[in-house]
Amino acid sequence: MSILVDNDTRVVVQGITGGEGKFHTGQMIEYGTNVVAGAVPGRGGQDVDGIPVYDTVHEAAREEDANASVVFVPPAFAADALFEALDSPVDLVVAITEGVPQQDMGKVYRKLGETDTHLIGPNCPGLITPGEAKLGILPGNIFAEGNVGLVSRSGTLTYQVVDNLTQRGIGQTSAVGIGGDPIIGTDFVDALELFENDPDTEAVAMCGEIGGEDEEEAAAFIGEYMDTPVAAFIAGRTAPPGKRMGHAGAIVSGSGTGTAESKISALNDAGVPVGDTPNEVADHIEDLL
Amino acid sequence: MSILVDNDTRVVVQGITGGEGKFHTGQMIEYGTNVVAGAVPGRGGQDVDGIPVYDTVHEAAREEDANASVVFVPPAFAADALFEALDSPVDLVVAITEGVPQQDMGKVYRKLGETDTHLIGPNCPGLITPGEAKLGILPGNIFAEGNVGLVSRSGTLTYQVVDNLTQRGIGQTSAVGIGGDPIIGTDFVDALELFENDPDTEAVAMCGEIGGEDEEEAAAFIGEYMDTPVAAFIAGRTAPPGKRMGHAGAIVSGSGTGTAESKISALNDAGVPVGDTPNEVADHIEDLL
Amino acid sequence: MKLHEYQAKGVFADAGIPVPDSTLASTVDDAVTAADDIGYPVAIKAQVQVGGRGKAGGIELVDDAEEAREAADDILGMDLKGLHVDRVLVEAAVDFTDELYVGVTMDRAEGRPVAMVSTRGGVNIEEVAEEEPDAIVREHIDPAFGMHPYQARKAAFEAGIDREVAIDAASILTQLYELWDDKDATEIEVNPLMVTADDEVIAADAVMNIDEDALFRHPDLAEMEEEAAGDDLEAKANEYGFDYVRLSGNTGIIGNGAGLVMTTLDLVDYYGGEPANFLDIGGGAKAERVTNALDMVFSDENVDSVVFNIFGGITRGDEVAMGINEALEQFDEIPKKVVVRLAGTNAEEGMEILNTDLVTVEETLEDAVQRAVEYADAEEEQ
Amino acid sequence: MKLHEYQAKGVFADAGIPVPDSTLASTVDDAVTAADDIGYPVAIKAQVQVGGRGKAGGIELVDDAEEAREAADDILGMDLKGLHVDRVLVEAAVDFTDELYVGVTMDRAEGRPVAMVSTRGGVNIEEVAEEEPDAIVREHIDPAFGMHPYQARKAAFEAGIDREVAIDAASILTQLYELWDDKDATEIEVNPLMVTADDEVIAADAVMNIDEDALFRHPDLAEMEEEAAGDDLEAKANEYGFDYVRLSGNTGIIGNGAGLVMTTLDLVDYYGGEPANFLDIGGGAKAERVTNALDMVFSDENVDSVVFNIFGGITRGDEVAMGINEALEQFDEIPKKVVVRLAGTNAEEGMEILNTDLVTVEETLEDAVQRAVEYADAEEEQ
Repeated sequence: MSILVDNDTRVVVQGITGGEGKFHTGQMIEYGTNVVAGAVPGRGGQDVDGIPVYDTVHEAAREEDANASVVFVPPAFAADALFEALDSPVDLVVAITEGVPQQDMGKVYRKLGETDTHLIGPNCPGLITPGEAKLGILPGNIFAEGNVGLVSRSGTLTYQVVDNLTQRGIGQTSAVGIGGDPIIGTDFVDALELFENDPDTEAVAMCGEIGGEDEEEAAAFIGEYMDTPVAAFIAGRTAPPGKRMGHAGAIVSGSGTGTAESKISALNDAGVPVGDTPNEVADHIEDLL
Repeated sequence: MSILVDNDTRVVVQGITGGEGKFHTGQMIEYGTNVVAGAVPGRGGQDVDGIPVYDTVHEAAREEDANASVVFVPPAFAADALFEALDSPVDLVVAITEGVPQQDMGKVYRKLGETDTHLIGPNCPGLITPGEAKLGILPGNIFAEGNVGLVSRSGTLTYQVVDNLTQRGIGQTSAVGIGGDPIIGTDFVDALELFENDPDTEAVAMCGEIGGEDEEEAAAFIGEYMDTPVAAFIAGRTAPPGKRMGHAGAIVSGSGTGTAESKISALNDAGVPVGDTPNEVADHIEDLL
Repeated sequence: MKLHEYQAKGVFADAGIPVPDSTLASTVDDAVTAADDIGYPVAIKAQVQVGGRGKAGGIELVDDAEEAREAADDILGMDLKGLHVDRVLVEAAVDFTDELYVGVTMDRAEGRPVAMVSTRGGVNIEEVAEEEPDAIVREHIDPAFGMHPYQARKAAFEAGIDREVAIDAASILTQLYELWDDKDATEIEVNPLMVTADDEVIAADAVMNIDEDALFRHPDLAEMEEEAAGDDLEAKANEYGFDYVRLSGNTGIIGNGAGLVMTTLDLVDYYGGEPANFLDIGGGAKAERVTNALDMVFSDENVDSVVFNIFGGITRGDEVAMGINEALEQFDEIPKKVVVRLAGTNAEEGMEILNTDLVTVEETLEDAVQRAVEYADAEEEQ
Repeated sequence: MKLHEYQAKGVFADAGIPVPDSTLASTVDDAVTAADDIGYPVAIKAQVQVGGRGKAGGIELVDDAEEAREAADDILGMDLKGLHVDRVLVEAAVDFTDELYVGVTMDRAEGRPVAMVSTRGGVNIEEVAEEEPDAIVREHIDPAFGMHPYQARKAAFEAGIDREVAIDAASILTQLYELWDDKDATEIEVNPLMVTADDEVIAADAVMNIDEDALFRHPDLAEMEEEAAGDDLEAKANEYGFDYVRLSGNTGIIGNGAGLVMTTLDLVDYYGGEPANFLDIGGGAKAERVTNALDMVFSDENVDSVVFNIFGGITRGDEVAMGINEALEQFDEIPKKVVVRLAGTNAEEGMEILNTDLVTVEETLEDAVQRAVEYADAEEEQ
């Protein structure tokens, strides 16, 4: 079992003819992902490495029975691409694009609430169910099949934690990089709920970071609703307040919330061990299994 | 029994300090309607004939437990007033205002779909439950308590039909003027459904007119779902195609739908007798009771 | 409010939508000069608000100055479906390979806008809609979000527009929606949207209807509002602020409320008469409005009798009665027989006030209409 | 991107929001001339991007030319919380009876904008938010519809603004929301919004943060983007396109991905070191970016050692290794010890390529950080 993606996921790649889109389509296919179509306006009728390209996502979804989309469209056009995917409609949209304007995402998020589609991202590495399918840019080789779920706001930090797990023989059911932007589709709580309901996931590793209150909300959710044990890591303990560190998300306001301290204590209160290093998270997971 | 309004309806009047708002507030109170507040920005703290005025509908609804609003606000500000009422939130909004821009109503209608509020109008005379309450500008004296429901797209035509009914001793449970604009809140089908579910309503008189396809949809609804008998009148049999007759609604396009013929035959097919004159509608209702 | 073609094209051009070069002319000489400046071939197009101008001879394509003069001379001053042509648009003729249709309108049944695209442009689109509904692609728009660019592309591709042209056509559709939204249009249509040999698109015609209820926020468009062309009575109604439609019968009709006035028309017909007009004086009719309404109906030479049907709600019967008395007392001789029926608020008081030397009073709608039809028939026979 | 006060006020004025008369000056003479022109009293305000300018002596209120000269002389050239003041805004002082707060920002937790109104303007609003949360009224806005005028009125009345002023304050809030929306702002704040004796409102301060990701559609605002004030290294980072934050420690940090770089900082701290900076080189790091990153960290005189931590996803370990070799080979002597740790895509190939004469290679994140901290400590002791 797994969450959100598996062997039955049929992917349309929006922006398949661009540099990143093309490269990662190849990577996804190589991993075994069932990429069935591309969608690029005006490029219908072409193909990319044998994958047929359509002018619209609707046509791609209709002709190739696609049920998921991965979006590599440049930021200026990303919101339109997301609205198109939501309307097509596919069940899952993974937005890799970094730098989507915040107000554009506000509108997408508003629309998302009226649909049943799961949106991952934007500004995320995507998600993977080891051995079945990966949607996005995660390096497939560090993952292994297993019984630990992983959810993270950060890309390379995810890889670090996964590597620590895989190195000691702990595989993953699915791993989801939810992205570090201020407004994202699937958040920690959504992903944790999916893992809680996945019978094969026996523990969840969660990588948070400073900024926002998503980790605090996740802690509340875990405390109240989860039987599956969770271990966590929070990046940014040493970040000074008021400084923007890369992600728009990773900024701490002066007041009490959003700090690493507040997140760690909320998680601890919910019974979640928080590692001091990524490797310690793997230690905790090992203990929990 | 009745639909939508009764003795428990507590009304806030938006635009109570304007000429029409003030006059009809007096009329409503005289009829026995429970008008509990007015709302006019900047006029909070004043009163109109002893009715306290608040700056916002929210405050009026909160302070006076209002559950319905009647809107007499000028057309340029009407959409804002309707959004305010929908958000306040009251259960029923009656928009008397004539001349609300069509695109404004398109947005209001979009929002309406996300609420549980009933909107009557705009550009309508309002609604009445004889002997209990009237919300709007209908002349109370022509109505009588009874067991016939009435729904109409037109104001004065409603009065004509009601008069024909009352004159022969047939009273009404409730009468609703849904308004003649192209985009309205409660439509024929909504009102018919309410009457169908009202145990005291034993027959319904429906006054339609040319333009749009609401009467055709109503006919389909009656044929499929209604046990309560309906008699109808359709105005505009002699209207030439392509001419706008007063209401934005009362315009027939060149093609088959929207004509009086199409509406009358749809109603007849649903078993609804259609009178040639308003008085004939009263005849039909008499037969149906 | 329907804009003239030249006005709509001006709005289009301001919004960056490609339109052919053109000049408005009201004399033959100006038209020829304009045609010379633009360069031949040009189209000379009558600027009147009727459909099917081309078939009716209101559009001519000319290749030189001589033909231009002839065409302008033909068209200027002509009577086109009852309307006098006093201006022509002189416009560069577009060399096209394809004709598309694009439009945006309000879908009343859905309560939201709909964009429409078809490759069957250049013909009567209503006929296409009836005979081949699938030839027109419809894309509904969420008024909360406006039209997303993908929706325009989707409509263009699904309509089967050539891939080389589809994205440009979609951009035009997006611009049209924005205009529709910005200008409070009820309808915008380009038919045909011409495709040139080098795959460019250009709006060869332009239809734009503006919501009159929204003109208060568009002073520029309000300025374009002209008197209703052709019928002096409709121009007068506009001035008085009445909803008025002139018809061909001889029984004049005045009432309050569109539904009731339409019903009165229907009853005139039902009792064997012929309605001369639709005239809704609206709510609250004071003496001046009554006077104006009678003036309008009396001015119609076809009218042989008048039925004045008021059901008072806001409108009070006694006020209307006083208005009718005042209005009719101004005449030495009342030109047509007037039948009055008052009901509703203060109707009894009104009936008592009415001067029965001036008008015939009836109690019911049916009686009033029958009486007016009788009067009209009698007058007709004389 | 945070606009300077004078820039934000320019944007406000263009949008019709009332602001006091003002002139920007960069010399004492210009400041005095401006003050004379505006008329006393005026405020002389340092134009630097720090909070609490007033308390720190960056704002002075003056009554005549002499005082203006003194104040301008004080403020121009001063060091305000580490930033050099090279411009002042000379602004008409507003005679106020009340100070309000109005603002619009994105509520991340809700994913939609929120408008805020308080009668507690003129003070640190964060403190008010913490101590008296109910003193700030919050009105969430549906991004699909934008802010309805009633929402602004509701917020103003619920905040308890005097009835005479509330509607004007609400209009300003509506305008602020429109600016927020039009300009892709992430935050707009007016604190204080001053109320004058005759119940007019005027924006006495202006904070406006723009979404850098949206600058592509605002060329006018992009032009206002200045180099980050004060710190030469941050200006350089901006130029290179790095996310960089300078800190006070001595262990330099370079990595890919914000989360991983933050984690590296945390580990430096965890193992007893002190991070000198945050530097995220992003994805796909080619040789030039590696060179630039090393150049940046080496330029920081506080740095005693560097840890270079890459987990390859898109970024390939062999490319990074080549970049590091190339960059370091340019030095006759490498200025600081560099510890490299490569993992993920092509990490093994990268490790093999790395020139171990130039760098220390470690296999795990923990080892790499500990080694770098050791090097930094050793360097420090010398």
